[in-house]
Amino acid sequence: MSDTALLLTALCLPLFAVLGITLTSRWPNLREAVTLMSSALLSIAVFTIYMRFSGGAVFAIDIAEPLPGLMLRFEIEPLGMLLALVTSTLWFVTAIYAIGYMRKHNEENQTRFYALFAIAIGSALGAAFSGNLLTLFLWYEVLTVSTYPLVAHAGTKKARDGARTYIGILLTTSILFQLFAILITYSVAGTLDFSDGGILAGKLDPAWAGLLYALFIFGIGKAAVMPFHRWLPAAMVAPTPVSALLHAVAVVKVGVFTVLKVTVYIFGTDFITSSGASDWLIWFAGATILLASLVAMTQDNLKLRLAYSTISQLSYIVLGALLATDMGLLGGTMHIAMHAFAKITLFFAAGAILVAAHKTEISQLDGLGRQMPLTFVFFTIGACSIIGLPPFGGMWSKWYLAMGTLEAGQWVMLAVLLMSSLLNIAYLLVIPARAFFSQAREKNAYSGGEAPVSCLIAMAISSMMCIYLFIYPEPFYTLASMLVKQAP
Amino acid sequence: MIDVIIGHYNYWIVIVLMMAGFYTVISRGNLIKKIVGLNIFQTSVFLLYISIGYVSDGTAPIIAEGFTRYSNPLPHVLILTAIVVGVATTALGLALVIRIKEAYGTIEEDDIHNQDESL
Amino acid sequence: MIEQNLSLLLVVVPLLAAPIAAMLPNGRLPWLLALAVSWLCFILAAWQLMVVIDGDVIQYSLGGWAPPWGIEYRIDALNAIVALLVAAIAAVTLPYALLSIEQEINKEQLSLFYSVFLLCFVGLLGITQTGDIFNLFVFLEISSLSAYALIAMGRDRRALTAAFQYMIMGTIGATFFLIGVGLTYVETGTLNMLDLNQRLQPILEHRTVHTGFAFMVVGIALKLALFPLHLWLPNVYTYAPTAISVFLAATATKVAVYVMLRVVFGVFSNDFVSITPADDLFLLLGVIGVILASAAAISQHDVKRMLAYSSVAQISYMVLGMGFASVYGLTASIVHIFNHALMKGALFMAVGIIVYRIGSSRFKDMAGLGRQMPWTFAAIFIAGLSLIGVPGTAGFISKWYLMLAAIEQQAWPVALAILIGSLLAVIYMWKLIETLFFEKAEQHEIGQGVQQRSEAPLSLLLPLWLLVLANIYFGIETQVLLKATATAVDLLGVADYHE
Amino acid sequence: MKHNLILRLIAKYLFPIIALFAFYVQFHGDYGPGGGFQAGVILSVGFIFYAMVFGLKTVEQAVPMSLLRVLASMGVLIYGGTGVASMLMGGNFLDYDLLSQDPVSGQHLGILLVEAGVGITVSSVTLMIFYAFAGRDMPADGEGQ
Repeated sequence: MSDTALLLTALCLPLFAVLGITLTSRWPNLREAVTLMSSALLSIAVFTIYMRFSGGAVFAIDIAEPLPGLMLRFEIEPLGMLLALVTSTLWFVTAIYAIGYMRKHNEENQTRFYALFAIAIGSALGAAFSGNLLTLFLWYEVLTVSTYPLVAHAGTKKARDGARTYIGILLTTSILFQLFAILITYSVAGTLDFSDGGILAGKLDPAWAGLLYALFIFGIGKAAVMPFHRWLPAAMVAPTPVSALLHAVAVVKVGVFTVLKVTVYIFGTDFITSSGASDWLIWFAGATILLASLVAMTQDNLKLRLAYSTISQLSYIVLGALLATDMGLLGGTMHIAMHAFAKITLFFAAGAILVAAHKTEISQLDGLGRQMPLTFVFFTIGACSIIGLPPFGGMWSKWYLAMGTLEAGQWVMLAVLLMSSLLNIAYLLVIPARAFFSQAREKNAYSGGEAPVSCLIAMAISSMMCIYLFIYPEPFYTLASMLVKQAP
Repeated sequence: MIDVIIGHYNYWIVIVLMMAGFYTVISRGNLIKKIVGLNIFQTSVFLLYISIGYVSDGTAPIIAEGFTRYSNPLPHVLILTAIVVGVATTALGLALVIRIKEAYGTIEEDDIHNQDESL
Repeated sequence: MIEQNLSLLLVVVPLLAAPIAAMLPNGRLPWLLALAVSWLCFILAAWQLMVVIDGDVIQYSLGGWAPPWGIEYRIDALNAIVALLVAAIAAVTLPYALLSIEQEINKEQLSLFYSVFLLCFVGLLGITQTGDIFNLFVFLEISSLSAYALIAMGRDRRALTAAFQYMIMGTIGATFFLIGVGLTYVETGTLNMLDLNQRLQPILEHRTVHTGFAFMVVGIALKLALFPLHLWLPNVYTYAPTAISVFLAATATKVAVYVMLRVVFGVFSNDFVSITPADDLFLLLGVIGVILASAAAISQHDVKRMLAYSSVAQISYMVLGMGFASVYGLTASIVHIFNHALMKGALFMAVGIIVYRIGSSRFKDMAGLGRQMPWTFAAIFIAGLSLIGVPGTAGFISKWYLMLAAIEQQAWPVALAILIGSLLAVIYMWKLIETLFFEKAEQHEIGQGVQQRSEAPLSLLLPLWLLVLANIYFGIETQVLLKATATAVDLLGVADYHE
Repeated sequence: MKHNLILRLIAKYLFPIIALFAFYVQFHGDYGPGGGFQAGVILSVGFIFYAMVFGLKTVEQAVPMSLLRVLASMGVLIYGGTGVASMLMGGNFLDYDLLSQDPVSGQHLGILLVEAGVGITVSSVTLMIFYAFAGRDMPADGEGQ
């Protein structure tokens, strides 16, 4: 298959999946098979693309020209490759997980669920492979809109209110700030193509650069920089597979991915350092890291705690971008992958606890570890990776981020990172600790055993990946360093 | 000053008629009176056109021996069309008023409004 | 033979079809005739656009009288775009009209209905074709008068009062326009728009010219429902028969916007606008209109009414584009004329389908209907995205140009207003989407009329989806439209903006 | 009004005169003031006058609504048809020069046809409007009789 055809196949696969899922809606087994098949095929396709890409192949297609000089373009560069790899593999893992979860939980409208899920993955992939800011924005919005029904899946008042907050914040920020910023960029630079070293340098008054950059950072609501983070906890009303894949991986990662893209290919790291555009924004990222960790400690609901943890972790990546140093970018980029594998494990575990034991609050988990030992072991592995302990993948990204702060001379930020790691321990490790070492207080405690097998398999895969990535962080490290080399 | 007023007497007539018609349309609640006002309003414009087509000492624009100055026929032709449009509007308006009367039993704007409000 | 008379055939064919339709027996024949005519006109209009897209001009002298004495039909890219739009909308509305009109209108009135519909079509096409300003007035009144009659055929008795109110305001608008034409005629002695433009240039400072301009602009503003002259519009769109709401919402105000563009920039010229406060006034009213009308849309209880207020807001966008008086601004206006017709046509069609099924267009009656009517719901969803201006849809393209125009002139408050307008659109569209999809249907309270909560027949869905797909198509593949627009803007003589 | 002898007598004699005048205005239109619009209105005034004296039903028997609808349509078709005819002969729409061998008689023929169309349409439409208003049964509250 030619390079172009391969890229198009990868982009269209989720669409075919939607078609297949809709057509087979009457036969649930067949429908799930379609989902599994297409996610497996997608992973293979994306991996093939990666092999060719690392072999030096150039992938670029122009689909259409909606505005003169502004193409609907797909083009692969290291950062997008990384996001695509993470998204497609985790779709496969989540698909395994979702089958067990959705059936055990007796969810309604499962066809709609799987179909929209495929659309969301497709748009995340589209965003990853976008060749210019316009295309990226297009997929960014498609992703927002297509995940809305997933968040509101339950259809209850609570779900609808959550979904309204979700779509409200994401659309408001993207239209009011991000679109505005894109338009200003276009009218200043005359193009929106991603190019090494940025397109704004020398064309924009450095005094305005900070303002424009802020419009981007806050406009990309999916990166959840405070004060535009409220949508992420609100989205936790969704079924767990949605929270796991979309709100730990696809949606939020597209957010920080966009931040990195803008930093590297629109502004250019040199321009950001020389204009000081990010000087004051760093404080927002730092504050988000700490505040979100603190809020996470106060949450008793397991998913909410994970959500605030995600907010905090996302700002690590934003911080990496804002530092605009080689090490910072390297760390931030790698953290996309590392955090994804770790956080999805945690969400899987939370969902497993919900379907098996019907517990949602952390205070109810006492003693549950003895009933569901595997689940909590996986949870511990994920938590350790997030904290950044060896021998787990999360260590690498934290390491490079810390190096980045040193490189930039941001001592305060280094302190923030270390503080945050301590807070991570406090709010994450306490959960398995309670489950294993506390006694169940309730009389009729849960004694039903583990979650469905498919959930366990999914958790096993993702947690093993966390360890594997410590020993062999290969594709992600290579891609991240390719990105850094490109950014002069 | 007086020349300005008398010399442009056609404009004064037009303005007075126009304002009278416009005021009637706005201030009257009776739908028929509104149409009457509309007609006066339109008529003032017809007058405006006709008077600007007039040429001093000109005759009707018919080719005949001994006449060399004619009024400009074009505005007259235009206004003929405009009059037809006006007639059509009036007919349509009156037809609507009849149907409104049948549907509401009144042609007073306030009454109609009250009936719709209470719906 | 046909190509030579192209511009005229577009008017003559429906003009001759209208009386024939009136003579046909009530039934489906008049509809068939109207359908055939609208498709023929669509082909002709597309042909016409192809001829003029590169900047050529089709001139046609009626009766062989050379301009500026005779009436001239003068087609450039701008006319051709709008004519194509009108013909296209008619061509998709008529298949849709068959069932919905049979449900809403007495059988004895069917042939008259289609006859009047064709007359309205003639009027709108005539406005786009003519190069004579008085002829334009006549066509404007033909279209308006037939529109009043069509609106009054609505089922609700409030359709009558709506039509009456529209008639009063529309006639005042037309008369104002007529006064303006008279005053410029006094100054120039010509009615041909091109000739007017040339003769006006040396006398742009004359007070009579300014007065005439003011009268014309106010008159057209009434017709296009520029805020605050929009009061007639919500009632009209709410109570008119569904197919008429679709047709008028997609074409009538758009054609009025075309007239505004043509008069302001084609007849008077950009130089003139810059010495009058008209451009600032457009910006001011546009900003207020966008915000207030969108806000009003949010608080409506009837979907048709909500869409009507949304139309007022969208028209304000077009007026904003004129206020910028730059290449980007006018491009935005023209592209939005086209795109808004697509999205509003689709939305009114979709709501009409719901009305066809449940007999009501109030929010509370359509709760949960999205599950029974998934295709209609999906259409509303996509058209709604286009209305909001999400990338990948037609609405995005016009917003893009409008924003560029605002940024170019560093009109930050206007730019902000445009974005806030989009956000308000999110709110009111989401209100509809949530109602359709998540509300639980109330069983006890049902509207009168047919109560079949199931998907609509194909003949209603097909035209709807044609428009919906057009919304996506023109959001991705815009070359032809933008090329035609560029030619049109060029002919209107607006220079690039310089500080 | 049916018992008012003088009016009935005058009406009978006046009608042909009004009609004759209408035709005079109609056919004089291409040389002097006059034409289809005016003639059409005058002709319909004759009918309306007759209807006011002898009652609407009498006139409706002679000129029924259905006929008027056809006539009104035919008038427009005559007008449009003339234009199309000149177009088919290779000229522009309504270019009368080509309707006959020489331009002058062509102009004559053309304007005659067009004015005839206009006259027919105007008189029948005016009558239709009159029928629509006069023949309408108003709700029984004592008004509009």
